[in-house]
Amino acid sequence: MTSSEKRKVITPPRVSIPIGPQHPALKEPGMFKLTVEGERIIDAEVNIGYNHRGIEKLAEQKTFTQILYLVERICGICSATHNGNFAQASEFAAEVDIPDRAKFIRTLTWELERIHSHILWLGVAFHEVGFDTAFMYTWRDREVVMDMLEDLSGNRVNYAMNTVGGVRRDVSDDLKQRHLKGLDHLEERMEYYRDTAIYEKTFWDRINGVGMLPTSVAKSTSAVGPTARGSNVPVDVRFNDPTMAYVNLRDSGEFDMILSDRCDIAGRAVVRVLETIQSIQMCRWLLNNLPDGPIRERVRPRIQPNEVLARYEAPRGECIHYLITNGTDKPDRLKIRAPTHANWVSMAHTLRGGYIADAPITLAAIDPCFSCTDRVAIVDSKDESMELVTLDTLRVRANKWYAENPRRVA
Amino acid sequence: MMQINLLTELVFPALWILFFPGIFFITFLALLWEWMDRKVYARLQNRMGPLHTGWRGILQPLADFLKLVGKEDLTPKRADKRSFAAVPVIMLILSILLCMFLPIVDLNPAPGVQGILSFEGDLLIVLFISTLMAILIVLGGYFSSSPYAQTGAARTGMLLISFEIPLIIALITPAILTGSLSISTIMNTMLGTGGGSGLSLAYGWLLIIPFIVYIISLQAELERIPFDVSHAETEIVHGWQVEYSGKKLAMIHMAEDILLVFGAGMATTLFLGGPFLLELIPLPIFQEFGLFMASNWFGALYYTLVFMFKSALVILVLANMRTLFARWRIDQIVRAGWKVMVPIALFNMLLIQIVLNLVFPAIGVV
Amino acid sequence: MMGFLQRLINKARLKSPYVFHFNSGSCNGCDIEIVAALMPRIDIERFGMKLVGSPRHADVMLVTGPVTEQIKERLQRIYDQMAEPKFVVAIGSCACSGGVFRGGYNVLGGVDQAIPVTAYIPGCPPKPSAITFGAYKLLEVLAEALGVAPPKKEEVEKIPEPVEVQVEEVEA
Amino acid sequence: MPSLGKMERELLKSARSKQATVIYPFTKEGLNVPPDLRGKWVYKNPNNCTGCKICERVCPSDAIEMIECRPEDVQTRTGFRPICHFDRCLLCGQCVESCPRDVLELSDEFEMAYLSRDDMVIY
Amino acid sequence: MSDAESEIRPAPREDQYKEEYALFDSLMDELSDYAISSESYVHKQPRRLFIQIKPESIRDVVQYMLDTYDLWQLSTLSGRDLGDDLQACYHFFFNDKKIAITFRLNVPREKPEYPSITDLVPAAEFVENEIRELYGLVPVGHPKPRRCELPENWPDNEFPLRKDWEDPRGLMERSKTTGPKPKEEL
Repeated sequence: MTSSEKRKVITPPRVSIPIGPQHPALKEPGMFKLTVEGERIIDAEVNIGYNHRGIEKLAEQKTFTQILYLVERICGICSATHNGNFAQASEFAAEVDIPDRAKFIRTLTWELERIHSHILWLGVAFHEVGFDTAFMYTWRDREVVMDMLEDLSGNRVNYAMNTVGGVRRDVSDDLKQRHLKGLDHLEERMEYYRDTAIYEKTFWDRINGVGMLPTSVAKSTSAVGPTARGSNVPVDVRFNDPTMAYVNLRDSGEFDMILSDRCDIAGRAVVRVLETIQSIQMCRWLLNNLPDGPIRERVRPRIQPNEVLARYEAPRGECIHYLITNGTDKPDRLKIRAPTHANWVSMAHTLRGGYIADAPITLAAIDPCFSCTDRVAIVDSKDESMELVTLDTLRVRANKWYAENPRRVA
Repeated sequence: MMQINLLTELVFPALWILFFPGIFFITFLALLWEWMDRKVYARLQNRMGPLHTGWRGILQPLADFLKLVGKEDLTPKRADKRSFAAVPVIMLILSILLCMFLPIVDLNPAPGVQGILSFEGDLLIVLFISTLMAILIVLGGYFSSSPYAQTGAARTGMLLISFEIPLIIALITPAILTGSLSISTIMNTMLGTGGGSGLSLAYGWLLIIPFIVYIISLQAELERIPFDVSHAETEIVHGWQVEYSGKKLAMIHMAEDILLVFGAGMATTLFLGGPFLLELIPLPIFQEFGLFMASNWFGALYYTLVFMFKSALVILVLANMRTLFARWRIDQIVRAGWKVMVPIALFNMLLIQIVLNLVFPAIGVV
Repeated sequence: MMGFLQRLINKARLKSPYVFHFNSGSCNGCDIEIVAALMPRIDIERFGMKLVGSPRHADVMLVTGPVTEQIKERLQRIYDQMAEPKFVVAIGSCACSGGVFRGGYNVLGGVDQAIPVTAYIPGCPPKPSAITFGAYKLLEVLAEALGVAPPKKEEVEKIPEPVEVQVEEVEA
Repeated sequence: MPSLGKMERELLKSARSKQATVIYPFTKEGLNVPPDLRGKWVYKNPNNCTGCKICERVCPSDAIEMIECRPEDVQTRTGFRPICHFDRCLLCGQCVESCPRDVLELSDEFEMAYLSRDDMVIY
Repeated sequence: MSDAESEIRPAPREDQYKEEYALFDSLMDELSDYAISSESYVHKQPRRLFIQIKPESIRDVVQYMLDTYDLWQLSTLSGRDLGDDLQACYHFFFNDKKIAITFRLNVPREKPEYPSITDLVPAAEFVENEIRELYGLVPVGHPKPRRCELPENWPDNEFPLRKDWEDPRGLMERSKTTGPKPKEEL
């Protein structure tokens, strides 16, 4: 060191790390390119589209009844979301008012689905940080709500409960009693998770102060769902733009939007757990106040020309179906915006500045659902773009190495 | 004369090394412990674990091992092929070698037991080899030249620098107490069996802190939850072993299981009194019993069972730890290592020195 | 001797199939049900099955979803990465034939359009127990092919009832 | 407050209590299979069938195909009868609901696994 | 769908739609330079406004709304093929007023370009890329235009969601398989 000019500032090499598209942390194909300096993430890019199935095009060739089952298969976790939301969109378009009992049963399905989805998320969050025991427990308790849904609809996942003009299955008294019992059990378990499980220190250390999403950023990136509510942004379609029995639930005055001002993953976790308990109470209220009457109204297969924007608060956030009908039994255009899609931009923000090790839990914190998103999503062009940054030749080789095909030594 | 020598100096030791407390027995224990670990893990998670393979799935680890042996062995194109293949072999050999130092049972009719390999200073060799294992893991990760494997290797390195030190300090504590660097001498001295004077119970409580430090560091050394960052499945797939398959993977799994045997065995040997149970009670009749056992053939059986029992207890604790926690981030682990474990271990050393040199002479404990 | 070893290994193969899960554009329902099969209710680990994250460690690949154009190459590459002997199970209607996505411009329609498939488990999605049943059936078929006995029922019946039920049961 | 080992009590509790596991392929107790499960497709009442093709039309995934009645089948009025390509079936139950004469049914059988797609056509 | 007129189902001016009409009237006043009032209306479904604007004025409108009303939730952007024109609909949601508002703009099919709003509303990044991919509607000035969405081998000038998109390679028939592909073709 003779002169100060010769001194070099040593910065860690910038390396581009791909996560996915096939990765154990992601149960679905999606790809995230993280640019890292040492262990810190300095940039994140989302590349999805491995799941693009062209549902919007398919929808234009099917009748309304068939689309109900098609949109149900957009996402296996929020199937009642899309199914019910499309059903209500077609009802709005046909300008029919469905019976109250149908509204209640549809809302009940939605809320049960929210319970199962949030418990699932909690389990996945535990899994992402290697807390497999709590993962097992949450999923064991999730079986209770799965059983309830199976009891109600005849299938564990794709419920096919809704039809244009009402619901397909009724709630008998027996079923109601079984559901009330199951709800009691679930509430007890969820209180345990609320009070104990998420405060296990090793878990809490991984979610506390990680993946910060300040309120202003959450607003400017239009985050939705628990992601936004965990950052103290009051976005909840159930209370802002209620449809179906949510009007009655809101008028009952017993329920209010759940917000947290923590702005980190812990905030999102707490919001989800509390929302699960709220949903359990909502289900109980719905079951206890279930009105009598028919469960469906006949709607003619051809729906008059109309355009409607149906919104519903899915477990992950706001789900939008923009339906344009043209007087035939097939829609002119169906645009679906799944909640995860609205959260990508905010998620890229939460990843920046964090550790690589936190990437899976941060990704999971928005409860990403690629299958929801990918009818509309983004795809990376070529593997070449992986070369964008790097100094360390070994690491470059390692990154490109995954592009080799085939990789077997004969 | 030559004939007898051949038998006692060649055949018996060979059998000794190959079968009874040697490779065969160690492998058996390794499979047993893995089964137990998995069963306890499953049971605490309110499920069953392996069930349809043998009695309650007891043959499951063996089935896994055999299946992996029978599978196709792939080598990634980009990997450094020879080193890539060498790592699992060296790992397996070294882990078996480590277990050779465990005093379980021996042919010597005198009181006290010795390992198959046992000499003054073997504790240092053991510490050296156990550090070498971590370095092997790092090498294995780098030789497979996959980003996940390299990240896993880097994390293993971080783990090594943060938890190797408390581990070593914890293991050195009994050596300080007894003034010996031979594993079997330490154990026998502490019990008063190996011809030494024996440590009274007044010394026993001094081992509690190092025991806890050892168990936690062992969990880190074995890369189990909450320290499983180097093969965290949701973060970096299988970490450093992601590219291994077939026989190599079988060897790696076996080496990991054998390390479990070794870890539990060291805890048993240095902190829990080794293969002795009743002799620990300082009454003349039990001392007689100890002498009787040491001079009889079924003493070997007794020693083995006691050793297995105590190791099983350690495995239970380890399995419970694995169930109880989430995985820590690497920086949190390093922080825990340097800010908590190392100070505790050092404080314990200080405490022992004070107690041995100031307190005991003052109150008259020998 | 070699024959004996081979038989032993064949038997071991049946007892410890490591599964690897690949989503080729599915709706997530099947994926969640596969994970649910690992959970306490069904606990597929009873058969020695383990969900592994790397195709190199796996024996059986569970594929869900109609194969989209984008994922096809990945699927084939991952299939090549698996070590022999390997099996592919198509789970769910979409993986069997394309299901409701037949006629989509970006869908190949069924896993068997990209890689060879050993077994099909229909259902939308199949229940976790149905997945277990499918896996068990696959094991039986393999056992027949390899000339060894499948997992037996007798082994199960020996298991005594779990002791003392002090805490309330899990099922509501 | 967050602290280490919060769940230890729960662990010991579940270790003592009954496992949640159902030993499934050998027993079905505890699976809670509801009677009106949407399971395997069945051509239940062939005598009622008129071969009107409504089920084929409503099926969202073209799983139902109308074939000409084979000699061993019950002959319908139009001479066609439905078969189900079960590899495409979504188990949604729309065909059952749309059928005017209660011909079809989704049974509660859910154990299905096939080795070839040819086996998956249900007659 | 040829006649877009028939889809317009305005709500009657009744008490039920008081808030909607209040906002609608004030907006039509304030945005009179940009909006086309003949195609803007309050929908019969509660809390829905549809406002047709001139394509080049989208940035001004959004800027005005952001400044005046603190409009921050972009719900989505949907495209539509009207035959001669392509339509882009920006769906916003007012969280304070609890009203969903849709700004629509028609762009001629020959030159489907309009200004991007991604720099004003960061949330529009993904949806604008997506509409470019599926409809060929180009938001000019998008900060991160990427080849997105469709498979890598998809040609540049084919937009699958346009009504006149024909299936040149038989892709839609391809997926209607009835049996496994023969081994040699895999």
